[in-house]
Amino acid sequence: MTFRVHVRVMPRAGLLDPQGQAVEHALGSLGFAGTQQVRIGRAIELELDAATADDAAGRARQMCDRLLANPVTEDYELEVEAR
Amino acid sequence: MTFRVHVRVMPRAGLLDPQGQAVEHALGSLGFAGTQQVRIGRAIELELDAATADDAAGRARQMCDRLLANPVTEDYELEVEAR
Amino acid sequence: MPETAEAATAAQPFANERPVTPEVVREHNLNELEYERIVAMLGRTPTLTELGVFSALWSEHCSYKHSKPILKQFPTEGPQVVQGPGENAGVLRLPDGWAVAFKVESHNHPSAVEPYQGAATGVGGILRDVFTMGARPVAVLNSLRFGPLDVPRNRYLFAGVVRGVGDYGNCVGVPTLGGEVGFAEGYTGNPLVNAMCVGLLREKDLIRARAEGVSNVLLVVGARTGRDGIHGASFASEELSEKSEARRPQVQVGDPFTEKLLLEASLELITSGMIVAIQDMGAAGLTSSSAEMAARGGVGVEIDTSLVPTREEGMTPYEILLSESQERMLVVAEPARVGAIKAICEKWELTATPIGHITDDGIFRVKHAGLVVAAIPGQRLVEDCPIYEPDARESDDVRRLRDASPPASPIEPREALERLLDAPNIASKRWVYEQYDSTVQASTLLGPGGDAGVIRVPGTEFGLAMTIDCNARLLALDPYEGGKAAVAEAARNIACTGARPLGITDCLNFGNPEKPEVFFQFREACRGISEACVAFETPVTGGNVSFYNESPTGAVYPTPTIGMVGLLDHADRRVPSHFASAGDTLVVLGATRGVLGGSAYWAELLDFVGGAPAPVDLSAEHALQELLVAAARDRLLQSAHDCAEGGLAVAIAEAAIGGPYAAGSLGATLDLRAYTEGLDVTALLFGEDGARAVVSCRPDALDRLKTLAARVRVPAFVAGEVGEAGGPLSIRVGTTALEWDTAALRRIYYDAIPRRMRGDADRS
Amino acid sequence: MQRVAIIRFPGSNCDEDALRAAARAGTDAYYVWHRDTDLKGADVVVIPGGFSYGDYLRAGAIARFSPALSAVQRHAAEGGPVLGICNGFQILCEAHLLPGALMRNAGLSFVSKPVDVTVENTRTAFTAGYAPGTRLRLPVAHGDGRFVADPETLARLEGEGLVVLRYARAEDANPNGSMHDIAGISNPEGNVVGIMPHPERAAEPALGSEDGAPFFTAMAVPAPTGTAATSTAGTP
Ligand SMILES: Nc1ncnc2c1ncn2[C@@H]1O[C@H](COP(=O)(O)OP(=O)(O)O)[C@@H](O)[C@H]1O
Ligand SMILES: [Mg+2]
Repeated sequence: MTFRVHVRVMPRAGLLDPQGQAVEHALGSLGFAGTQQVRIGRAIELELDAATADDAAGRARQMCDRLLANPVTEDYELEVEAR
Repeated sequence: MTFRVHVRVMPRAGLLDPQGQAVEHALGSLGFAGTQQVRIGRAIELELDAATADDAAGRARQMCDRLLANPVTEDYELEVEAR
Repeated sequence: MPETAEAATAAQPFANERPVTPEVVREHNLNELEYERIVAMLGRTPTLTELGVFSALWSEHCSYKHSKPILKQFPTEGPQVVQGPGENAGVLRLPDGWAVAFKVESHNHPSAVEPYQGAATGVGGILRDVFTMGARPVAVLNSLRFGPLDVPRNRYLFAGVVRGVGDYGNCVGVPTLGGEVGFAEGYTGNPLVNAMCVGLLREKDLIRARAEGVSNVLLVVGARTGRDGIHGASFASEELSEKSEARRPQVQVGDPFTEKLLLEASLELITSGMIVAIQDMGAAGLTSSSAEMAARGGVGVEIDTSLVPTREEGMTPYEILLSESQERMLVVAEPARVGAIKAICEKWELTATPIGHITDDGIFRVKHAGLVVAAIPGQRLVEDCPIYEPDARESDDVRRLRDASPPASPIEPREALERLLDAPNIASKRWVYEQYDSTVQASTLLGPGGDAGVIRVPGTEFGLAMTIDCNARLLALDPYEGGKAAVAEAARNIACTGARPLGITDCLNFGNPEKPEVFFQFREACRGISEACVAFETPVTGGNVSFYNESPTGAVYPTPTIGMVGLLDHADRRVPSHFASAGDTLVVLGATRGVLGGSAYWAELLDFVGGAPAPVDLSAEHALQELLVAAARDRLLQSAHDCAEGGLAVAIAEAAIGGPYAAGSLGATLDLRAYTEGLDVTALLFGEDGARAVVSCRPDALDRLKTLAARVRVPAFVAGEVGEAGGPLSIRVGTTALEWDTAALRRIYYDAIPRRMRGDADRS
Repeated sequence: MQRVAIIRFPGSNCDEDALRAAARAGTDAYYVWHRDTDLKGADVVVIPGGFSYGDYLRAGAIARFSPALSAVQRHAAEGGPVLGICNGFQILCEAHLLPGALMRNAGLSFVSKPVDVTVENTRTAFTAGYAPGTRLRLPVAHGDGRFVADPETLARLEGEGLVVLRYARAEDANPNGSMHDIAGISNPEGNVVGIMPHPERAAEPALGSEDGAPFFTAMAVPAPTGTAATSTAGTP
């Protein structure tokens, strides 16, 4: 079966996120007052074949641990969707 | 009420995504055979105050249209979560 | 081989393609005359695929249909010319068997729609133009124009373009050695993005994009073909309007990483001698590259679009032929070499795919999985586009403006200089060039921030200087004098470093040529450029015409940017632009008459663009160039900076302010009372006569400098001396003594653009 | 002559500059392609700057998996000197040969300019030619140069004197927001060094500066005890 995986890789809490800050500031001056806690990371989408959704999630987690996220600076979350 | 919004901004279908290509290739050579359709975009998280979830989504959509996503090259999706 | 002429040019519609109706013809930007010529040429109605092919090759961008006769007047010959116009880049001879390939291209319309990708792919395209000649890119430059920075959208475009230019060149690893940025109302809806590339090659390794040898194979090398930028060439050949938003072709996305691989693979293919010809797939992609290579070689081609590797399924031959996907090359080679070529490409992680071959029937033939979808006489396809010579008439408004002058309004000179240094047109462009890697390749001798960039050529004595320039305000008022002035400024910038100007490439950015006042500007500007190039012995080696730079708010200023390269016989004798040490003698070279027409003083401080620009004295310019080169050769100069926008006062102030990474400014004391007696202070300080430079020398070199100046009849006025670090700038003129704090001027000059860019950018 | 292997990845673009500087310093410098696993008897390894794999995903993230890098890892484990410059530094961090990570510059823009740095640790395989505290002016050119590490790692780097180059603090020279103004670090043994500035662009008089040359002259000197670097190691 083919699964679609959505990965969200975010800068670890506590680390400076200059991009998030810049966007927060820009949103403020565009008139979106009260927007807070803006953080910017990477969204990764991919498709893979696996027997079950759990299997797919396991494979995807391995990909994140090895390549897609940097354990020193980033956390990730993922969602699996059957296609 | 405060809502947390997750935005996923992805390169528009059909547009070249060199980053996704490179990662797909790298995953292949790391032994994750059969991974396909890798695409890489931005994940944005933010918090805002709004009366209802719909309100929050509407505001967030405006933010995307004006700043967070590039209408020429990107599509976005968003999810709203009460805090 | 087909038996008869008709059979040779028979073609069938592909799958469910739309029939060719007058409406479809119009959509393809072809007029009635052009369409009739197509039907006559084919002896039948074209297929949609063929119509697409014609529309691309007969677009202004590819056919030069409004500019060809005018461009013919350019001087293109000289002992230094190895390759003049007509190839992917021009090539000039250097010492020791070396040669320089260089070219400039516009990417205006794509950048107006998507500034980041538009600018990035502009850089990608110009790099390919240079390395397809067998040259390794050693420098890039860029010339940019935007609307004023107080408009948020202009800041958005400016920031996006600069990031795009930077990211692409930085990743490929080619240093940005210089450029220019200008701001004026007319560019608001239509920014200009011109990118120039300079490459080095051994003259013997030069390769031309000429398909030869019947049954030789055509290969596509590099990226897969997607639906990007279909009809980019014809898009570049219309005015921007609301409609173009909708008609907007799929945006081209640059992949500088693949470009770097393509660069290495191409150079390896060329030096290995394994290929016959190579051309990049630029505007109009596979269509123009294959048709133009075949026409140059006087042969036919046959390609099968179903063999082209695509990024998406179900692409039609029409789409494959017209796609402008980036980072692709078309290569011609003998069949026996295909295996070896694939191996080289594979090493660089690229694919090389045979898609067709050369034929002897002169037909440009396209098949898709065997079905012939286009068959057009190749030579005529490339060369038979109708040529137009539109009416030319100077606009009355411009004529009136030239005679006008601003209302007298006293601005104190002290304040005037400060405000000029704060004007984004004059202020330091450090905010821009710090985003560009200017030192990769470890050969940069003078980076951005001075008059011209200079690199060394490792293993040789000599260096190469380069610049790109155009003062469009002068052209708006007087295109002929302005055209001369653009070349003169470029040459002055080159000569200030001590290099001898060798030749130019140009990027002619104008409005809609079908409007008489625009065509007048174009014709006159080209006349001016030609005359200046003849006078300086700097032939035109190539360039690019970009018309239709108009938006609902009007046409851009006529902006023919001039890219120039020069040769420094001894790279170590290069001359910097900024004052070097206290006690050096200051000399003003050239004569000042104090012409304020078209000046920055009037435009920036009085908001008045008008008056007649100073006529360009080509022999005085040439003499000044000779003097600067000779003085540098004899090691007489400590610094040299040309006078351009803002006149003498700005030139002196810039030299005193110091380079971006200097510890600080140096003071200077000048007495100009005897220089131009009787001249009004404002005219003397801020007038913009050409053929001038401010130089400094060691006191003991002054006599020799004066002797050299006398020999070429350049006025050399000993004006004063360089002062201490952080000291004041004092100038005595007429009956007044003026003084500025150079540390304060330095802050103004370097903070002017960052200060404005701290404001938010907004896309809408 | 000391053999210096310059590792080339697809997308490397300071490889020639590094080779030229190393050769000029009197070494036998040559390229090793990223697919090779044989360093061909290298005494010293240089991972040059550039945009390996386009810097896609994260700078250095993909390059660290290349075959040549496994060979570099072995070389480093045996005490062989390894210098990573710019993208090379990023690769060394991604490969965990050095701690921490290099993130997007705080100013969010690519920064290309000369910066002033001080040499803080002269007990490495590449900085022995400098006097401690020497002030250098070297070009930087990067978009992802902000050094980041967790507090314990930072404390260890500082405590053990493993910071090799630091942006001159007094002048506000930090171009990227790096923690502790760190511009370069080494491993405890001193044989693996990563730096963001480009010494190869300031290594000969013709370029107007030789401030970076000692990094390369150090490569020309054979390690005294056979195995490289052990004698220059700091506190383990
Ligand atoms: N877009 C740019 N890219 C790189 N360098 C630039 C750019 N714009 C200006 N510069 C550099 O800033 C300096 C001043 O440029 P400019 O204002 O055109 O001066 P000039 O009038 O002397 O030609 C030059 O060294 C130029 O190369
Ligand atoms: Mg200029």
